[in-house]
Amino acid sequence: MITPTIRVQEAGFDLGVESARLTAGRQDIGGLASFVGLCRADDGLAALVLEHYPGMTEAAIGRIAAEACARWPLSGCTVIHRIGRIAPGEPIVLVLTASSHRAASLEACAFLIDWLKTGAPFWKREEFADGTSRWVEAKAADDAATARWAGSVL
Amino acid sequence: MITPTIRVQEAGFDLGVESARLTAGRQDIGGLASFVGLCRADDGLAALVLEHYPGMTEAAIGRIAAEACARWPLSGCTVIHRIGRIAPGEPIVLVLTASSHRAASLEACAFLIDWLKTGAPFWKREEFADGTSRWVEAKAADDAATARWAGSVL
Amino acid sequence: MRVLYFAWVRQKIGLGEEVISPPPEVRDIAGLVAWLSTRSPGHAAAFANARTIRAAVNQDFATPDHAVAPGDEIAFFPPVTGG
Amino acid sequence: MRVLYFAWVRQKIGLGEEVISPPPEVRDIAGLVAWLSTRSPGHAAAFANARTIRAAVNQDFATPDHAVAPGDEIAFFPPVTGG
Repeated sequence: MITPTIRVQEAGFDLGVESARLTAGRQDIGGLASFVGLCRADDGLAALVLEHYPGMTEAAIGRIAAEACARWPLSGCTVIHRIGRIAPGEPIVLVLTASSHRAASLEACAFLIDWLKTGAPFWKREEFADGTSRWVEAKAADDAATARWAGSVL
Repeated sequence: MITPTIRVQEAGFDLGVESARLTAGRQDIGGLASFVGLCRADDGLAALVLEHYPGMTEAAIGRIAAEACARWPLSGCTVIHRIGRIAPGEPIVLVLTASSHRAASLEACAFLIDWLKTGAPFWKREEFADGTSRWVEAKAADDAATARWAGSVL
Repeated sequence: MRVLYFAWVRQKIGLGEEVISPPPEVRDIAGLVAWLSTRSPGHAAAFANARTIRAAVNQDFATPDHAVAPGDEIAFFPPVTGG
Repeated sequence: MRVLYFAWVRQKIGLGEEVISPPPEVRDIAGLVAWLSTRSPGHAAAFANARTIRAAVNQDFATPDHAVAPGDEIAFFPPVTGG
């Protein structure tokens, strides 16, 4: 069983750097899937501000990543989630999964991002150009996406 | 409708460079999904040699990418497939899909790689350390993966 | 017992964290919410609609019937919106 | 009519490409396969098991009943294994 790389950080991240780190020197990886969530400039959005629950965040992501490793034969797994102020166009979250076969890497990647949306203690606040601000509400669609992976012990 | 970037080339590619190119200056992309297929060193494999059908390859990938753009609201799509000699650990194929929402990017990425496996004229030959060589046989599992996306007009 | 508040729960209460000593009859999350609601108008506002509040006990998601004990770290927050 | 061969079909026939003029009774892919099989032992070997052969007409995948005409570009190859 691999040890997933999990980071919660204010700093940005680079998909190329993280994927090179995961595959460096490996000749057993057949598929590398990734998902990057980015901040969209919807409706005059000036920035997203992400708050989290230090300690619980890392533990929750760790459980979700361990569950992914139990369900799929992963040879590598990286999850990076940013906190703090994020400008439109900037990345928010990275999920990177490697496996000997493509289906495992693709499915584990989708599983992880679906679960991160509903199972890790992050909260997004939107700040607008006009100075107003509002908390993003949880979406029923995200719960439905997570429910696709029924039978989880999380 | 966007114009997908399609390249068939001997040269390697860089996931970081291609993803940066796809998202540069954009503030409307919420999700960027990628898949990189890599050459595994199974059973003493020394290299993969990829042959293709020049002209038809680009046309076939173009049709598959256009189908993905018709099914999902993509804001960006890049497909790069290498040909020629590829050593273990090197990348073979890249699929990169961007959309305002994550589900569209993830599903389109899985659709594209499944279809590339069965719908584009590439053939892989395995060369082994002992000097022997054999053509890779098509897998029923790949046809089944493609069949998941039933109703395609391809 | 340490209680943490996040996102708009924190903003409505006006505190990110407080140390409390609820009476012994407060035995679970639901009881704690009822007791906390009486502490200030901000607490009352934050907990007014219990359906929009989630809780964690010792950094694990917890349902309203989850037990609470003096040494616990309890947290209240809106449904999560990460990813 | 230009005919292209790829992968082990090319290797068995010993040619990547040839220009042919089949008789007018060769009207579709199946007929062309039968006619090509008579051209050399290599052709016969390549087309011995028709189920393992795929075809394209003018760079589009084609079934055995697909029509072929003098100006066409026809290709024969094994099931594809890209990705």
